[in-house]
Amino acid sequence: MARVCLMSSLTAFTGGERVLEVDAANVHQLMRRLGERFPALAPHLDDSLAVAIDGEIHQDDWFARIAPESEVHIMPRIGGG
Amino acid sequence: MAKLHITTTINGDATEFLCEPEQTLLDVLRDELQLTGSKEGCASGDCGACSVMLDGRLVCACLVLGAEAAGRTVETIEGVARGEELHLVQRKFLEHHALQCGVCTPGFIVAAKALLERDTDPSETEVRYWLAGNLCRCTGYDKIVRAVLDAAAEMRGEEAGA
Amino acid sequence: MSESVKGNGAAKALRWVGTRAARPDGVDKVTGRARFGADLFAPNMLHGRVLRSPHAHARIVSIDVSGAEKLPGVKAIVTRDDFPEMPSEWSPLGELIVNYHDMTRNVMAREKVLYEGHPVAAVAATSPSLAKRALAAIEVEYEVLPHVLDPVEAMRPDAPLLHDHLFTAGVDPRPETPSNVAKRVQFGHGDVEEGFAAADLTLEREFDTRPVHQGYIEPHACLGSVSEDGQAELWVSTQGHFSVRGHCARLLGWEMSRIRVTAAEIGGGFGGKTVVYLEPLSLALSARACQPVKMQMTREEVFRATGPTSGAHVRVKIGATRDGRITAADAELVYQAGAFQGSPVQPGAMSAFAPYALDHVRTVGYDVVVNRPKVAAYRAPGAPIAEFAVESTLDELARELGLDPLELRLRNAAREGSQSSYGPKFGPIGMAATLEAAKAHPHYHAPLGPHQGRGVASGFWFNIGGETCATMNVNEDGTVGLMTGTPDIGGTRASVSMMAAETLGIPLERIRPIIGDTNALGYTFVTGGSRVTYSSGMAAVQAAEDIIGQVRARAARLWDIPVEAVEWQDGMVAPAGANAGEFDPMSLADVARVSGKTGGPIVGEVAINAQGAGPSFGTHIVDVEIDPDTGRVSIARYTAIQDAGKAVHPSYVEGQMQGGAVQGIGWALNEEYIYDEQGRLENPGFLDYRMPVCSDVPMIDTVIVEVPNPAHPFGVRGVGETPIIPPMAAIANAVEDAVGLRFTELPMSPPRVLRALDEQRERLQAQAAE
Amino acid sequence: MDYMRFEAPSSVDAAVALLAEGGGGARVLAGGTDLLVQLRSGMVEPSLVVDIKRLPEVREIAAEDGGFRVGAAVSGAELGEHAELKALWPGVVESAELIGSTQIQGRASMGGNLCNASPAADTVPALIAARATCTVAGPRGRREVAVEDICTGPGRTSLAPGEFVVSFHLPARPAHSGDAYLRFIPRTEMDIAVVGVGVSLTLDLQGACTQAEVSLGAVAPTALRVREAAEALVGTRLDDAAMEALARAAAAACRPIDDKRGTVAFRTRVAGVLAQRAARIAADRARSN
Repeated sequence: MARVCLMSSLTAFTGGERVLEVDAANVHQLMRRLGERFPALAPHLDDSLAVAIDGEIHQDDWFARIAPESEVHIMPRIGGG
Repeated sequence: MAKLHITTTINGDATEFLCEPEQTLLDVLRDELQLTGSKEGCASGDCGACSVMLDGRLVCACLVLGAEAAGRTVETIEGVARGEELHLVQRKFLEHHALQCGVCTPGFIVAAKALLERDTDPSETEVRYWLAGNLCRCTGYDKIVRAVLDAAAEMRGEEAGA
Repeated sequence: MSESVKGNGAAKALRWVGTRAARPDGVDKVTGRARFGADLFAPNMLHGRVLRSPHAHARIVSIDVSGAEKLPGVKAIVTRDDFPEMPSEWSPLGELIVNYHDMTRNVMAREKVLYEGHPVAAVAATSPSLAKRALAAIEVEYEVLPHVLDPVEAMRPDAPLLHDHLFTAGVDPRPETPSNVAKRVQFGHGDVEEGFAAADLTLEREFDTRPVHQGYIEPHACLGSVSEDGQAELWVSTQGHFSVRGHCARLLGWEMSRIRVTAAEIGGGFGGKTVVYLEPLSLALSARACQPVKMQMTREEVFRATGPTSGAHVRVKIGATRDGRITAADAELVYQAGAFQGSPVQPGAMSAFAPYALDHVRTVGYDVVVNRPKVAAYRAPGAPIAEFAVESTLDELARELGLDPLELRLRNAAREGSQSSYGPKFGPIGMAATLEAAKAHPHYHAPLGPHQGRGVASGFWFNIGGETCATMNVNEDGTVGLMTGTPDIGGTRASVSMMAAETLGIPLERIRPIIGDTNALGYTFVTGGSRVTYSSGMAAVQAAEDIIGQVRARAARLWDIPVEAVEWQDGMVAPAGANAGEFDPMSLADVARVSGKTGGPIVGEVAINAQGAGPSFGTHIVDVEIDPDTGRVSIARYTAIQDAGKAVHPSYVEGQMQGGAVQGIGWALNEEYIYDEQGRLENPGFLDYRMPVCSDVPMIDTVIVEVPNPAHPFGVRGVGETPIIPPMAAIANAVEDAVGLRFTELPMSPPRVLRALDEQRERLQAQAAE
Repeated sequence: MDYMRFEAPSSVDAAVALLAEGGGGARVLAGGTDLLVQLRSGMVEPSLVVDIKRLPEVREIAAEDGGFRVGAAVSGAELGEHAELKALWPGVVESAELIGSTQIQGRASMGGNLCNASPAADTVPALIAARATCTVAGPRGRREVAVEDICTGPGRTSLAPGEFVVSFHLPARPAHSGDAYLRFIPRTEMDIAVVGVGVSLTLDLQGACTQAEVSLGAVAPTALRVREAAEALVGTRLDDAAMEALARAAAAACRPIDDKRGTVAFRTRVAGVLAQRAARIAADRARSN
């Protein structure tokens, strides 16, 4: 089970839960499972997010692999100038 | 409205053009003659991207009316290289990587060439003040100043050898 | 002076990567041949111009174009009626998420004008002077409304409201009334109250910054051409022509395949050319007139109507123990977004404390709309403001603790494995390495003259990867055409080609790089986020590897041996040893010559979504000199230190550091927007919007630190954005060192500095009198 | 709006005739560095532009009565290259050389700088301190006018319709005289003066100041000739007390505005500082000649 940390603005849709254990092998599965577990969260798991897996930030990468011992952070996506 | 018929010399070539009285020399170079090496960054003389030589003086083409060019000589960035041979200043800009986006580069080269034609031994401060009317937002000026100082050094070296 | 500090990177001998090779577009740019946005012409071309609002905030009662339509030579006019209404939905654009409901209104005002310079109509005519006359013949009736420019004022309940439908997102429960606060964001971990309770010393300071413009020298320009059958071509100066295509298609309601966008050479962007302004107007006008329409902004229009970055109000609170361990860090950031939501407060809040390893950290940000042009990305969007506030407060903390400011930073520096203030743990990073390099630098120990002071500050930026394509065509003679989709804004055709040459083992001159148009290769994200050398480099390397695989396969078939028995060495295929067979090695040219007979042209194609961009850290040292009687702050010496991962082309890495530092110097000392009482910009030109000129700055010394990014084949990190972050705080810290005054408001312009110096003198005299 | 007409006459009389005919819609084009910016921005929409640079008289620098006559359209760069003029009136020349960039220097002229009538014009305080006069040509012939009498307010001059400035006269001066012009700008170059100060003075053999003129720019609707500031210097050896008095008098004369370029407080304060600095430079020059 990966350890998943949500950015604070999303905790409003998880009843305040910020750190979760989720069984997912990639980002796509992770997002689906989170949406199933917290239906209110589902509409917010959108293009505006990025996922950091063990420190490496992935944007728009549904099939990025998540290992059982991975630490995953859900955060805003980043752009630049 | 009747356009003005102007006869002038640009980069050594006798040139004729028609222009509206309001058109600047920069408008004429770019829009009528398609000499687009001179750039419009501000149209107010504050950025130097349209630097050209008018009767041997460095000016902003945006602050000269096209009609004023009658009977005068204009040199633009397009006339700086001789055939295949780049001017020393152009070569030094490349060697020192003194450009990033490159839009200010033609103005800097025309201005730096004008400096070195007057003075082949300028100090860093003199180079910086001479070029203060040429804005560059990419490079922080460091490599531009180095390129000009190096061009001056090479010029002096050539003179010593001649 | 420039130097380089090696990290722990593998010391594999490289032939091209790490050299200062000539750039392929160099000669075109020193001869004036390069074609930028305004340098394009088309047969039968019209000239477009935009009519703009003279008011900061007004309802548009009516627009009458009939007078203009009657003028001879006027071929097309468009207004709000020519653009479809758009739903309020979100789409990514850089780090800013775009709402087309807002974007269509920014491109052409609908119900209201929301800032001075807001477009209300556009015309196309047979000459620029006719187009100008046509604008004067358009009659617009406005009902002027009260306006608000300052973000803190705009947050008040009685402030003039810009949008009736804007309800603050990110607060629970959702507000019942609309406001100018578009969004609240929060980041951090731990418990800051617990952290502050453990502090021996806590400092709280407030900071104000003004909007500053990217200041690219080339104004926005494009040329749109729509034929009678609806096929559209657009040539444009942009950081991302694929984004331009996407936005134009959406705003015009056209299918993407109708629009082919070609990126012209781009005369600077710094984030400001990631959005559309003229492009949809030129296409709409051209579709009307069935003639090409060229549009270019004046410098005044650039200032009045294109996006600067936010002005902001920031509160920072930091607690520390006596030995300089930060126990808690807290910040509240209010950023103005301009007329439509989407300030960079989110990345600002995420990056504020990112250089440090903290147990208890919290940042809260507010995105606030005001009657100014909509902000656009500007070099590390959001971070310079937030980190200016934090790095200034840290300097005071060091002073109070009696610690060297670099030492305080070293004691708290984020390192590999530290949890970042925005969430994830860092991989290998160079924050501490830049601090050590600063400490060891002679500049840090050089004596100071009278009225001089020295300051340091650090900076962090994320860097990004993203969708990226590359195509590599091996020509019949073995030379290579390399096509990428990221407009080259500062020499990346050189750095990307160098990585390709390195991988292929062929001379750099044998590769000719171009930027492909939107039909020539797959979707490629913008040049921005310091991503091009990283992502297009990664794609080019993979395309080269693809070619190597194909060449080995061709050789294997020619030699009739298994492909595993063919090796690639120094740009040649060769049998993998005596057992593989006796064949003369073949060069890429040898294989290319017979490519038609061995299966057809050799083409390497890569389409990736580049992941693993490594964050970049920098530390700057600056000496200032202050004229005590005029308040003028001069930069006496400057050194920029940064982790580049691997400097593919060190000259262009230095150039990014130098250019970023000087933009930061401008931000610190003189650049600001000045508005009059009616909300009209008073300094829309380079005369009074004071960017640094050549004589304002010294040489910018650089030190490149290289802590390789493991995710990139050559260890590359982005370098373009980080260097604009440290200068403002470094200069404020240096001013404090010189004269004992802390400036929390930017710019530190002479009137502001002189007033503070005079007040200080009065205080000292009063004390002496007592 | 009507289309603009462009003329480049070759005699002063022809220029006067054109300007008289053009009336209020006519503009003189000297260096063009202000006029073209105003044209482009739509600030002015003249019906006629008269380029005076084809008139030989306005392009020459000639010795006259121990001083110099300088054509109104002589560019800043040409002034800077004239060694004798620079030796006699270094402050005036440096005021012209401070206008804009090298590129602007190739065009901008004292005539244009004066007649544009900006309160912040750099050459005007230096010319006033130099007691310079100018020759004005017009439908009723020529007249010689003190430079300080030309500008009457921002953008306004005392020139009658059809009149234009042909040349300036910089007078001869006694030994041990010197002048200087200093201005404050936020950057090192490319800005409009926030404060400008011209000082001209003469010392006797003992180093006492026998004559002085002080003029301030950018602190009032027109450049000011500040007699009280000059009086603070005359009869002194330019000691600290005199310098303090100079700064006080300069500050007291200021009637500036708050605008995008500076505040009232800043301008007033810096006027005193720059007056002292300019006076010191002028005195150093006076001592060395």
